[in-house]
Amino acid sequence: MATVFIPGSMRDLTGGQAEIEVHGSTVRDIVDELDVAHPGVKDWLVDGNRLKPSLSVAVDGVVSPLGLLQDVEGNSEVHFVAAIAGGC
Amino acid sequence: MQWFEYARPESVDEAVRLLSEHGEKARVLAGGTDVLVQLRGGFRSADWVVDIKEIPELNGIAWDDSSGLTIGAAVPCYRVYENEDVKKHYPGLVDVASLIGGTQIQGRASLGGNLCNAAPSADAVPAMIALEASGRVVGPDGARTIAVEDFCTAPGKNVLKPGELLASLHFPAPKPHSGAHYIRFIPRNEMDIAVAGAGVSVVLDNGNFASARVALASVAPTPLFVKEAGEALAGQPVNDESIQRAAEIAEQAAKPIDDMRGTKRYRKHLCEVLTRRALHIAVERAKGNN
Amino acid sequence: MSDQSYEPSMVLATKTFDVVGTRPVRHDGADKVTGRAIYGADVTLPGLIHGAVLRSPHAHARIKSIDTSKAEAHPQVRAVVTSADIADAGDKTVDLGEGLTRLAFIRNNVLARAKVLYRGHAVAAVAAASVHDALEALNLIEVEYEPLPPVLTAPEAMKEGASLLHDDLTTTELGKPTDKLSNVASHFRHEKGDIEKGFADADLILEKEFDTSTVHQGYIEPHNTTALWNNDGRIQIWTSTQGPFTIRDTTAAILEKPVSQVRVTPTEIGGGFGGKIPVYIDPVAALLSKKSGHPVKIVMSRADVLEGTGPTPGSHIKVKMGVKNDGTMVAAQASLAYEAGAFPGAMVIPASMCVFAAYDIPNVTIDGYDVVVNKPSTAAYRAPGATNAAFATENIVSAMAEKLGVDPLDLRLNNASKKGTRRADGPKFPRIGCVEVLEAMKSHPHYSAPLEGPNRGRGVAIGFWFNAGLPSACNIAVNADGSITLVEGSPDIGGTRTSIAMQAAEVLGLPIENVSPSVVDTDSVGYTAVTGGSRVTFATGLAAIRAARDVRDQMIKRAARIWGVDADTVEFEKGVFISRNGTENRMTFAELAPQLAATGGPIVGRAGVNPPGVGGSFAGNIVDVEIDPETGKVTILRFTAFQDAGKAIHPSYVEGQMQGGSAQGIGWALNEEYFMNPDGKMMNSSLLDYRMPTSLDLPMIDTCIIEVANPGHPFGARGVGEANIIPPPAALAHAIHNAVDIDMRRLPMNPVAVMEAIWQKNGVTD
Amino acid sequence: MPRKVQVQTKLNGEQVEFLCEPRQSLLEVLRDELGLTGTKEGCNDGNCGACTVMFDGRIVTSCLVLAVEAEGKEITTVEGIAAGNELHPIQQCFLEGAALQCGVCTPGILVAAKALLDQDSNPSEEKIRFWLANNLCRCTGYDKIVRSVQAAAEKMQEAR
Repeated sequence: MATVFIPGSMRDLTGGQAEIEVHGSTVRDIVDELDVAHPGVKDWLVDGNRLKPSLSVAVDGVVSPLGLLQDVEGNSEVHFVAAIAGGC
Repeated sequence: MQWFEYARPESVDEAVRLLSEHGEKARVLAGGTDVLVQLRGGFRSADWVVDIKEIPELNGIAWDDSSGLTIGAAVPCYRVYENEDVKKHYPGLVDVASLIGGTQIQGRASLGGNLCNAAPSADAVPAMIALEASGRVVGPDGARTIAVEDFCTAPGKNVLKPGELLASLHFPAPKPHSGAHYIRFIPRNEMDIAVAGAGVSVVLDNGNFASARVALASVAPTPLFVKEAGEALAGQPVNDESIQRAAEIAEQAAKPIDDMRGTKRYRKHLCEVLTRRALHIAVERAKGNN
Repeated sequence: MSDQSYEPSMVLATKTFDVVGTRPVRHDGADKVTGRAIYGADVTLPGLIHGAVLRSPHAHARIKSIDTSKAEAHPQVRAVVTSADIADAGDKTVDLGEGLTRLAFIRNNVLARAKVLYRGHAVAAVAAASVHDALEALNLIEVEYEPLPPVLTAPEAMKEGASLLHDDLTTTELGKPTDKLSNVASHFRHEKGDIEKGFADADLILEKEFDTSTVHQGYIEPHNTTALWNNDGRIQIWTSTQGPFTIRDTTAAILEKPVSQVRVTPTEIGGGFGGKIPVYIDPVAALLSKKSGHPVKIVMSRADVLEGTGPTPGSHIKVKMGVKNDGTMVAAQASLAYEAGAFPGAMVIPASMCVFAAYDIPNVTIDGYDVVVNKPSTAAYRAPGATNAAFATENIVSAMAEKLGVDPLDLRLNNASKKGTRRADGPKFPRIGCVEVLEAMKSHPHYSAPLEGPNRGRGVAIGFWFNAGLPSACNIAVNADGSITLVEGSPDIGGTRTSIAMQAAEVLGLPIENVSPSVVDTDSVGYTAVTGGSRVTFATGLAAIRAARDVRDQMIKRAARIWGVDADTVEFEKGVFISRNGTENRMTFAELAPQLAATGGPIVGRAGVNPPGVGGSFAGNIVDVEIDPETGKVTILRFTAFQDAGKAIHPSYVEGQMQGGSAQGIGWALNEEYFMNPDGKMMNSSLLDYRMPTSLDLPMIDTCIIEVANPGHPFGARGVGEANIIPPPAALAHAIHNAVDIDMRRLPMNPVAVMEAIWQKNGVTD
Repeated sequence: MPRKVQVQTKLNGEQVEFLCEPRQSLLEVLRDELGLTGTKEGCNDGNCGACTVMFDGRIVTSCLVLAVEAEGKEITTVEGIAAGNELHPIQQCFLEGAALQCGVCTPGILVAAKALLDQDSNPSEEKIRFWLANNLCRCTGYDKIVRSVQAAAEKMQEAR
């Protein structure tokens, strides 16, 4: 099962849980799965058929440009983090 | 930039005629490093710009052992600090001519322009006051001579009447055992406006100050001649105490403002530091000058 | 000046290649030393007229009325535009590749609607036959304002009852929208471990507050644009920008055009550093062109640039850190309040990701506040947000080392983040070079060199920037003589045409002279995100590598066809195609190139990428200073910059980034600031009084490139554009502390500030 | 409206004649009337040096010179530094030394540096930094610029 790390600002949706084990082979599966156990999570993360543009998903530490389509391994760590671009 | 007409007179008389004719509507162009910025920024206006660089009398440097040095009002800084007579007799003038602006500005800006622009921060003015310089002003009613310390009347304002023109600057021949120096404080090492500046000159008489002059930049509405600081040195032995006293008098005389370049307190403090440092260097120069 | 007894520029290389790692002359070099290169302001078109922008004299005011009739009557005026000429964006949002933004914020910054929110805010624009006429006509526009009290700093703007900039801005509190009208656009938090327990375990706790001033990127070339609204409704724009596709998409959104109707040609660009990402004058010039029927050029004045474009946020930062006597950091807490300027979007999220990134600390809490104030809407500036944050963190880390009596680099090494360290914002670090950078600093001759004399001190600091990936595209065409043309979409600000071409040359085994790279317009290459985030050499470079591999694979098939062998048997080594099944066949790239037409037609390799595997970069400084205790002036005696480049594709330009970033960091540390009067007027909006370092203010800047390969890039490149600006203010503050025993917690540390700190230390009062 | 003025000057070795308004700066005329856009505008008040040109043997910021002042003068811009197709050593050394990044301050710095080398064949680092203090560069930190000027000085001495 993948481990999803819940951002502090989302924890009231998960009854305060910070880490949740979830089944799923893509980030989308995982979000759907989470939303069943903790309704509202999907609204919080997803906008239509994509992650909210203000969010990115990091799987095993690597921010994925694929968002919901990103594959997830059985033992993956999944983080939802703020999307930002640098400037130079 | 607003529209204006351009004239390039070749004689003082022609220049004076143009300036008299157009009065307040005419601006003199020497190096242009101040006036063009002011016209572009709308801080000053002009219907006529009178370029004085083609007037021979305003463009020469003349040195004479007895009468001293005369520098045309339009002579750019680089010609001042590259001039052999100036290097030999007026190191205090070399100091200031080589720190106004950067290399490019020094290729255009003149000591005369720096004086006429009458900025409180004008670096050349305290240096010239210390050297007892005077300006030769020509106008419709003839010529007159004005001590540099009396030239600036307010920020951006000077004693010139409509139609008048600063023709040249005159520096008396330096006395034996005399020395001068100008230093300023700026946050950068170049291309900056003085937060404060001190121009000094001293004349020594075996171990004592015979006389001295101190003037400050950026600490009053006009470059500030601190007569009493010089007077306090006259007759005193040359030592740290006498110099320190003069420096403190300069600090007391300063009436600075708070702005983006410094605070009142900091500027007054700098007057003491810079006057002291300038006096020490001037003394060294005087000792080497027989 | 720096001691030359050792190599001033070291490269601690870990792997060598044929082209990558060499120092060829850049392809655009000749144009740029002869004055032939065409920058935005150099563009000219038949019938070109000139635009100028009227800007607000107030920092905060309601616009009661705008009367443009007198300006329109001016004989030389061809068009006048105001906010009324642009559709109201309502609550429409746009995704410009940097997250979701409210279109109204961008649109109302381009031309103020109803309110002006900072001095310099664009209000109207004029196009006329000449620049002089346009400027003259601006004076004929009559605007009636109702001035409102300005708020100029984050703490001021966050106070209850502070004057509000926006009538409809409510705080997003910990991710949830609220209905509280406020200048705080958002408050977010990162948490890791148990902060209370962490501090309880600490033997030494230090807590301090810091303030940093608004500063500007200070590129030498002012913003400029030339726009033509053609009779078929298509818009063409030539401009100096870091992001031609961003300009295209934003302009299309503001002018309600399909993107296909807007073409943006990026000219050569005179510096950006993050400040040439946002849109300011392009839609305005386009509207002036539409109204006048002429192409219109607008070039900003220097004052426009300083007062009307996006500087980087000023900030108020609180940092508290706890460490055990054995030098183990156990807790860290930060509150970051960043000034967004007129519209939300202060760089506080990246700041929160960097503030403690260098250290492996079990218990961390970070609060971030995005606060609007009556200053120009801020933009990115080289590692945006991170420099302010590191100024705070590194001060405390060095102070801890001093109190614990340990070497400041040892304390950092003790707690350095490494692969697997969990960041406060969640993810674990992939392979990073924090430890290697610190070790290089410790073993560098500068660190052990004696530093004698009064009022002298040495300081150190490090900084982290995560860098960006984002989309890039590249096409490569093979020429019959064996050379290739490479087409990409990343404006070249520091030699990236060449660093990208080198990566393609490496893949195809070609000499760099055989690659001809061009940066093209938005119709001529696939979407490419901004030149920013230290991403070009990494991401566009990766696109070039993939496009080159595509060329290679296609050419392998051609070779196989010519030899009548199976393509699987053909290999490609250092520019030679080899088939070893039975008889050995060999053909060089140059021998195969002329045979393409006859073997199936020309070959074009292509790639579009949006790469993961971004490699964050650590940078560090060692700096020696001398302070004049009577004036507070700081003189830098020696400066050495360190950075993990992953792999330095073109070491000279990596050094250039490190030296340039260091110089900007030094300016930020010592003199640069937006000096605002109480009414919100910037008092130093010229390059005379906005004091960027001159050649006489800096020593040689020695460099040490560390190469900890980024696993996410075939050659290991990380991207080096940004991290280098982070450490200088903190390193200088540390050096100043060691020189005269004062604690500088405010930027800039200019002579007045240093003098006042010295007076305070000595108990000197007014 | 006042009349335009006719000006004759020697520009990059060739006699040229142009019409200008008295209010137009030399920078403006070089770029907009004569098409020599190599000279750049960075501040228009003499503080950045991007518009540096040689004016009667001295470097000046052309934004602070009126075009009408060019009457009878000799002007050299960055376009006049190379000898035909041969880059001047200072240009070659800037390329080899990676002394430019964005390149917008480069024309002014090349004109200024050439003027320095013409009067001092072996300037110290200090002198180079002082001479170039009116030329702001925001990309390089000046390190590679100063080194490239030193390299050009050597190259020119070898050539002698």
